[in-house]
Amino acid sequence: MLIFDKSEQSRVAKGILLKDPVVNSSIPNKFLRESAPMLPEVSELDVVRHYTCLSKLNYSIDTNFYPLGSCTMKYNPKAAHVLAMQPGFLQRHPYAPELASQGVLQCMYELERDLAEITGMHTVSLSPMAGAQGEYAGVAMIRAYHQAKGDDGRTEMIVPDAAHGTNPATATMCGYKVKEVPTDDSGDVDLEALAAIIGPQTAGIMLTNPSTLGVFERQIEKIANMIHEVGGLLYYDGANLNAILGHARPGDMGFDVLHLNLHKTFATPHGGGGPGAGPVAANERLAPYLPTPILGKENDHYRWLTKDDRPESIGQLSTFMGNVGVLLRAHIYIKQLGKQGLEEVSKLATLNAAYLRRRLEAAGFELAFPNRRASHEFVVTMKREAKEYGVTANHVAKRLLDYGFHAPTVYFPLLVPECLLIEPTETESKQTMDQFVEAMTKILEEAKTNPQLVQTAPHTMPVGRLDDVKAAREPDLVA
Amino acid sequence: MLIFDKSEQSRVAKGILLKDPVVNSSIPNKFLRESAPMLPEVSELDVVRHYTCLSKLNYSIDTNFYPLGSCTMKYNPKAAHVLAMQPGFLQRHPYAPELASQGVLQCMYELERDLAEITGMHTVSLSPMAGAQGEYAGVAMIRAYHQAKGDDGRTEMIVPDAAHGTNPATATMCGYKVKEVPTDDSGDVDLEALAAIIGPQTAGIMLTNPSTLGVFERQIEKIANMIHEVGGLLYYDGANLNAILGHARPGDMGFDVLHLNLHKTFATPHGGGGPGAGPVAANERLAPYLPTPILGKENDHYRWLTKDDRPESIGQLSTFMGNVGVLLRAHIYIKQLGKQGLEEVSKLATLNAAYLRRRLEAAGFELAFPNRRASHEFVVTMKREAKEYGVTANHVAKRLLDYGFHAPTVYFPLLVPECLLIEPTETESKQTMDQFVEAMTKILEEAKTNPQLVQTAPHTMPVGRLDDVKAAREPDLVA
Amino acid sequence: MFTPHTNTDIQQMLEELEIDSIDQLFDEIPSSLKIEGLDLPDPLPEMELTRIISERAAKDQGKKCFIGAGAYEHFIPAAVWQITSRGEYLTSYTPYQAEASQGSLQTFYEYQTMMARLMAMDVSNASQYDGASSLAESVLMACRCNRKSKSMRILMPEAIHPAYRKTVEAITSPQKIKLESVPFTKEGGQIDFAKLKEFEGEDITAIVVPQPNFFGILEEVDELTDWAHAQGAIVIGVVNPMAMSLIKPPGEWGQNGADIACGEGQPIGSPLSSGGPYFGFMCCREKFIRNLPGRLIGRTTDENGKTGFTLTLQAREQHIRRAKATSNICTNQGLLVTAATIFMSLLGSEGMRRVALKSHQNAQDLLNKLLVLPGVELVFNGPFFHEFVLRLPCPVHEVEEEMNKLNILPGLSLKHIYPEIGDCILVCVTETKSEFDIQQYVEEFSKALQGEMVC
Amino acid sequence: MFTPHTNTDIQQMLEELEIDSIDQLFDEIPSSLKIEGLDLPDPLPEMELTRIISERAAKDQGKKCFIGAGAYEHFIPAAVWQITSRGEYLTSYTPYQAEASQGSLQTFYEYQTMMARLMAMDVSNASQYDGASSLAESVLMACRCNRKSKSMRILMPEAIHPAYRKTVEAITSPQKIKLESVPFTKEGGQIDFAKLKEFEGEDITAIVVPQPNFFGILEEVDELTDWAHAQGAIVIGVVNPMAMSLIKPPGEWGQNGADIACGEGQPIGSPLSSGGPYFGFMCCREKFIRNLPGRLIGRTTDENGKTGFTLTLQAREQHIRRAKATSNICTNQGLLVTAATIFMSLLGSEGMRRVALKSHQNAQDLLNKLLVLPGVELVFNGPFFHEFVLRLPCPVHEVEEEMNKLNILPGLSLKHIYPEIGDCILVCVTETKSEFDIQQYVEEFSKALQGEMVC
Ligand SMILES: Cc1ncc(COP(=O)(O)O)c(C=O)c1O
Ligand SMILES: Cc1ncc(COP(=O)(O)O)c(C=O)c1O
Repeated sequence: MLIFDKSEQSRVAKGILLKDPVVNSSIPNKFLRESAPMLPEVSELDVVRHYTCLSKLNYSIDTNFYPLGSCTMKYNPKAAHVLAMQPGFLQRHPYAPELASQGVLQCMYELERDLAEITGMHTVSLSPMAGAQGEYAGVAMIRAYHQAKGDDGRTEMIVPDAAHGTNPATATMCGYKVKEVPTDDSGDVDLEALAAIIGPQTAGIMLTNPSTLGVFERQIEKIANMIHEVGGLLYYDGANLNAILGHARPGDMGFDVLHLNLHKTFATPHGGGGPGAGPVAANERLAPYLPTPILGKENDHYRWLTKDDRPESIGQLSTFMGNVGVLLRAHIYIKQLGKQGLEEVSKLATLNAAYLRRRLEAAGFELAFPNRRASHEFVVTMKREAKEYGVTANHVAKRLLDYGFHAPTVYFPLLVPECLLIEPTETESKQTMDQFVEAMTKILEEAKTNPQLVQTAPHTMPVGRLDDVKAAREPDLVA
Repeated sequence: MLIFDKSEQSRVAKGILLKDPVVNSSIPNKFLRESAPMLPEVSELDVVRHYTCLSKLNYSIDTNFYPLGSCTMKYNPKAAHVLAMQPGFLQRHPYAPELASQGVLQCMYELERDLAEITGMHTVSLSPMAGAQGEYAGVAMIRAYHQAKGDDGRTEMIVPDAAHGTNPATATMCGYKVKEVPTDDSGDVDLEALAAIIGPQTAGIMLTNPSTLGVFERQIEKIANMIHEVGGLLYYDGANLNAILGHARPGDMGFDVLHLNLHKTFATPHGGGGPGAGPVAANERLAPYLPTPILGKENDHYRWLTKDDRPESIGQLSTFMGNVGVLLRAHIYIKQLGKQGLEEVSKLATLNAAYLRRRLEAAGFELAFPNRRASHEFVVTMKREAKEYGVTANHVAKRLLDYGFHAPTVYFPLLVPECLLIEPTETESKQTMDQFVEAMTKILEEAKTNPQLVQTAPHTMPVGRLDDVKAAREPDLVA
Repeated sequence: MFTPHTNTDIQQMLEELEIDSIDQLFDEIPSSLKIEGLDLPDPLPEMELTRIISERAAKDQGKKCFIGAGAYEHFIPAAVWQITSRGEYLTSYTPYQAEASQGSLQTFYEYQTMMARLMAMDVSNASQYDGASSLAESVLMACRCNRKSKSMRILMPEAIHPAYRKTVEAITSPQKIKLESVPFTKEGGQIDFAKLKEFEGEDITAIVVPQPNFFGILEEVDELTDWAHAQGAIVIGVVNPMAMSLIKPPGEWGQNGADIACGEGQPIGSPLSSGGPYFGFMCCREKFIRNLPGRLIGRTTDENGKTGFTLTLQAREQHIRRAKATSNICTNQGLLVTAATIFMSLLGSEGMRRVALKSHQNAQDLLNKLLVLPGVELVFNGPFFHEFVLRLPCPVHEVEEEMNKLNILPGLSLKHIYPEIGDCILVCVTETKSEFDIQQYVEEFSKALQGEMVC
Repeated sequence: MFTPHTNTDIQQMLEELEIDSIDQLFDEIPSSLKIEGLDLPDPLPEMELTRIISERAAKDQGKKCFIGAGAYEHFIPAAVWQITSRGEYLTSYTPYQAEASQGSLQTFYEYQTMMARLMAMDVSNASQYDGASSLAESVLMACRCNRKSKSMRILMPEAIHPAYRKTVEAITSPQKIKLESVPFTKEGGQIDFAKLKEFEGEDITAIVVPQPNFFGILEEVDELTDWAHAQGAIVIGVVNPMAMSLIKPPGEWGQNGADIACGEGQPIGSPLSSGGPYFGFMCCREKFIRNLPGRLIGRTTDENGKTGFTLTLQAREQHIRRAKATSNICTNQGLLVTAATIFMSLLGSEGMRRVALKSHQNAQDLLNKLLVLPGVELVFNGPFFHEFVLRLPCPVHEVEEEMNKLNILPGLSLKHIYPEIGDCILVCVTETKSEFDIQQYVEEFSKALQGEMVC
């Protein structure tokens, strides 16, 4: 039932309603709305009950194991949420004077410095509001750099076939032609193919390392040399930083600019689809182009640097200074984990992935890259099961829901057929993973003995398999 | 699965653990514990997930209609919760100096005054921590009053057969012999029977009005006279104040002392079984005996009055000053509703009960007191269905759970066989009650056509009907 | 810190993997790239962390804020964030697995419905990042939608929020879009129609119409919309959603309504929070759906005919269409949308109308009281919503500094933002300000003025 | 304010009832009793309410608290109240309908288990109101349990929390129970064994043994327990649960352990909150179960053999046994128990031990630094947990007032509570105090002393 179905004409949440102001408005009639919008007319209890009950229909980290590859669904500390929700932070206006804002600005400044250290980069701008906007910033910086050098012939951005969809989409938004480079059989970028497409037209390359195939790009130094030699620049998609935190740094690998998904590696909650935060970090060469605002510190006074301070900046990507509430949570997370805690993250995220991969392999699942080390995630392919039993990756995903587990990412990366991209993260225990293996083993058994059971899953969710085709063909987007 | 089943030896929530203090304790060994208690050894995520998932197994006001008679399960305002959870309130030590506590003390003082106005009483003590402790305070005050007058022969407390179990239990705790007075056919106290048992041995009577039968005791003035004439006093159990708030006051009816359940009429949440608060209010005669502490106000300074200020007090019933956090929520509720809001409570609580009663009667349910007005609750008896179809009140209650409704109170009051005590409260809408009637109608139909379905309910809950006999016979209270 | 592993767990896992140490798992990383560790401070137990962060939060607390300028302090009922913070909303991912995400999906569907109704538009997406970026995406979308126009010229009023203009520039410039400035009138503070007319007959892809504009002034949206449509331009309305149950919504502008409505969702349920997270909203006419960026939730049925909700029209999006997507947006602002949905449900149309009206009247009230002070002048005479621009008889920053000392933030100085109108201040009053607050403002403002004038 | 009724609803309901006005529903109330209405202020919208209440809360905020005396400031991890405040825990009733209450029931069962283990006792109930009332109920229970004793005489140490003694008096006096005072030694601050011996051979129903006692001093629980058992008395331990993963628990006292353990649950998960809501806990040996007051949750099975939880042994309780119940308690402190269960799960035994030890060491540290100051003396030389009593070279209240000005609450003055030991102060330090806090205390204390001595 929709909230609108619970509406009764002229019902209101009386406890919230302001006293009716004496109508004495100086606004001429022609500017006014004629009839009221049909928003819900419900009581406070209606609202509380409706949305409390709705929320219970979700799987979430707080209730379920969520091995969604590339998304790093790790535990979101309650302390970070509670501390970031303090009135001092929530009530601050973005244009409050800096003198009255040193508390939050100090947090932001320290976050910038910590992220620079973590990535091996020179300067950080916190403003992008998600990974994709961070990508936009980074690629726009590459563009600005070439333009500043008068290097106008660079019209192509190279993106591996394994890349996340935001990478090519971003390159397009920045006006580049996307050149796809294939992956070789071992999961690395095909260097020959790469060599064949780079040249003076190359603006740069967008890479994730480890890649979305769950393997570390071993030739990264070579790739960096190749790109730099033809005058291109390297963009690092930081969505997978959880794999190498404290072990290796993109800055050392030769990347010139990158974004980080604070809502992944730095444990800020995903909120059912955001808010995230996608800070960008750049080496000295690209730092001048970073989007504004950026924090400066002068004699223990923190202040925002703007376009005046940073004339070469690509400009501003949000009304104010990005998703400060998200940034605060990441800052709190970094402070709580500290050096040792952060180094442990990638260690145990990697150990968990390797362990889960090994156990699933032993249970009969086919690995996409059996001869490689798993990073913090790994790819399983259901190619064989799809062919033999008609049980696809999507079927397995849906069936997992019946066992109380959120599904892994399916059909991404695109180049592996019928794939499941599985990322347990470091905050899950061996015991939880063992239970997951048990469920997967049962599902494999079911695929063999009772494929229909798997094909028609889920059977225990609030709704059965939904008709996506109908949804797209007759779009019903508004009640 | 218990949290203990998720334990792994030496697992800890590392983010919370303090650094290990250098062991340098001056406490001699013989005072120390030898082996650690087996508390859970789990991660923070384990804890969050375990208790989040557990909570989802509960019915609650935030998720379900909860027509539990005598319990007044109304909406618990989120604002009251959030405001009462502010650091200024939570962090205050009970022995913080009064000068540093005027904020909370002002709230408490205003609450005392408001409750005095609402009940028509002279003085209020906020300290009792639930209804039953309020009862204890009140009856102990009656005892103290008689003792102060040297009136030692009063050994009996009169309690109607319809009374809540806490009434007789309290009288016993206070050293009284309980005399039960029966109810007449119309639901009022049987005055002849009452006349027959009162006399110089009568310490007082404990009454709820409206009674737990959901009817207003029409003879209350006569009863008051009768009791006062023999030298007894009248105790008012305020659990049902929601029915008369702003319409009539116990103080005007002739009651000498009463308690209120703030977790009922004043909307503080029940918390799965407390905390509540059971302030006591007394007329001038009994006021001196009220438990301490009580708030005083002198030149705009609020201060706690103690036994020194109130030498005749029955003393202290809690370590500090009662459940202040609950009292705050009730204070906030009263401030938000104000005069008009509070008067509306009883009006609409009564209208809801009358409407629901009428609709259930029309649907074929038998009312216990068909010729009376319903107060804010009413009694249905399943006597007929129990006899004809073997479907008892308890069966209906369990079956309602399958329809998403919490069950009404069953088998209370004791004098009505196979009864359901139904209290919708004022915060539920006509629409919700209509849905409830629909479910009840279906269940009645089921009782006739498929009684086994009802008898073996619930069928959709996390567990089926539990074996209470086994639970009591082989008590398993500790894992 | 949040890892559950015991030494035994690690030992067992290493055995399963037949390796001796976790470090071996990193052996594909070239040794030249391995670092010794990070130069960061030691971990802090939650207790110490709490002390440090709370001290910082407390530092910035307790200001009475009369700054608006795109971020507005409105009262948010307690229920909004109590429910929004439930783990099931807070810690779930984008609802790719529809069957396990009906909570968020239905909430977003309800949001789309409320937003479309509030804007009187056909459809709404499930959010953009914030107001400025939603305008940038709207401009890009308009260029995709307006097939007849080739110019990629966008008329952009100077009285739009300057940060919006900058963001649009930064996001649209690679795509050869040209922003043409349209000045405001000196007197009214509204789009200068005479200047606008100069574009008549030219190829204009779209016009951006703010309501109210950055100065708080209401634009003549009906005339502007009809004029633009006559030119074949798409009309993009940028509006304050809190105003929309009082003020005419984009779908009702002129003869045919605006084509795209977007703006900052912050006023309806997001705390000020130093500027974010907020959410951008974006609505359009039915026919433009397939050009809309961002998530869309559709209502559909399962195999038993039961109603359910799912992400739909994903062929617009980057994870399907990649380089050809309508936008690169992926993660959006779902949680803020959840809060907004609950906020709108609680207030309803009448509740929001009262907030809007009370804000307007509070602003009018403060203005009236300030105009009595010698030398204080209202800069624009156009009708306003809840913000207005004043010229003072002394430098704005001096008054600001005096009032800041008393924890009052009197408004935003426009000196550097709109030097053309001189040293002015943009003042906002919402329903959160009591009579006392307004009186206090007047008194301290007046004192500050006198103090300055004496010097 | 929270009623959903529209006028149409009311009209329809009245029609269904065939009456004209709601007032008719009240026609059984004698008109002599009807009132005109209440003399109370008008309603406040949530926004104004929030302003007023928040101002009051802010007034009392920001004290550094070194007062203990039965209520202890410990750090509570954020997860505790985030989970406890979930609507399903917060707004459910006592779990009478077991099948719809498995969440609370299992939580309480886990609590009973943790508490029994922490106290090293066989069983625990699901809570009492608070520490003092749990002691009162323990005394009543001891009288029911000790069938051999007829005297109803209870040995009550003078060094028990004075409010506990008063509460026990108020609650047990109607039942002819006699509390016999047992003094403490002037030097050690512990129960005076010599005085205790005077009761040897007499009919004593029970003895109350606090650990630590009100002065923070650890009692010789082993000797006391064995002595009492030799007298045929029941031993009631009143202990601080936070101390129990460090300090020997009641179940391990002496040869056979205490018989009943009770106390204040506040230190494990309840905020200070001006004294409540807290929760009392109560544990006992198996054989006394049927004399235990309060709710008990039992593990059982459903018809399919599935494990479930339910209220059990209800024949002890007022709603079944009425006048013959073990107690009148009904509503208890379920929510605080939920918080305590989550708290204990998060900290675990090691976490609690570290908190206890850190508190002890902080107290020791502050004490050492204060003893250096001229004229400051430690009153008792018995071993202490995290509280100690000092005698000052000047009136306590003067030091108190000076330090209060700096938002430090230096401790509780014992002048009126224990006049026999003179003008002393009871100081508590927990793990929440940093080195800086302790240093600041010492400095301000020392300044205050000097200030006073000069006068
Ligand atoms: C590899 C990769 N790159 C980029 C992104 C885009 O990040 P965001 O969703 O924050 O825009 C994601 C997240 O989905 C990702 O997994
Ligand atoms: C009529 C009546 N009296 C007394 C009580 C006891 O109140 P409490 O549970 O707060 O102790 C109740 C509540 O259950 C009740 O319904």
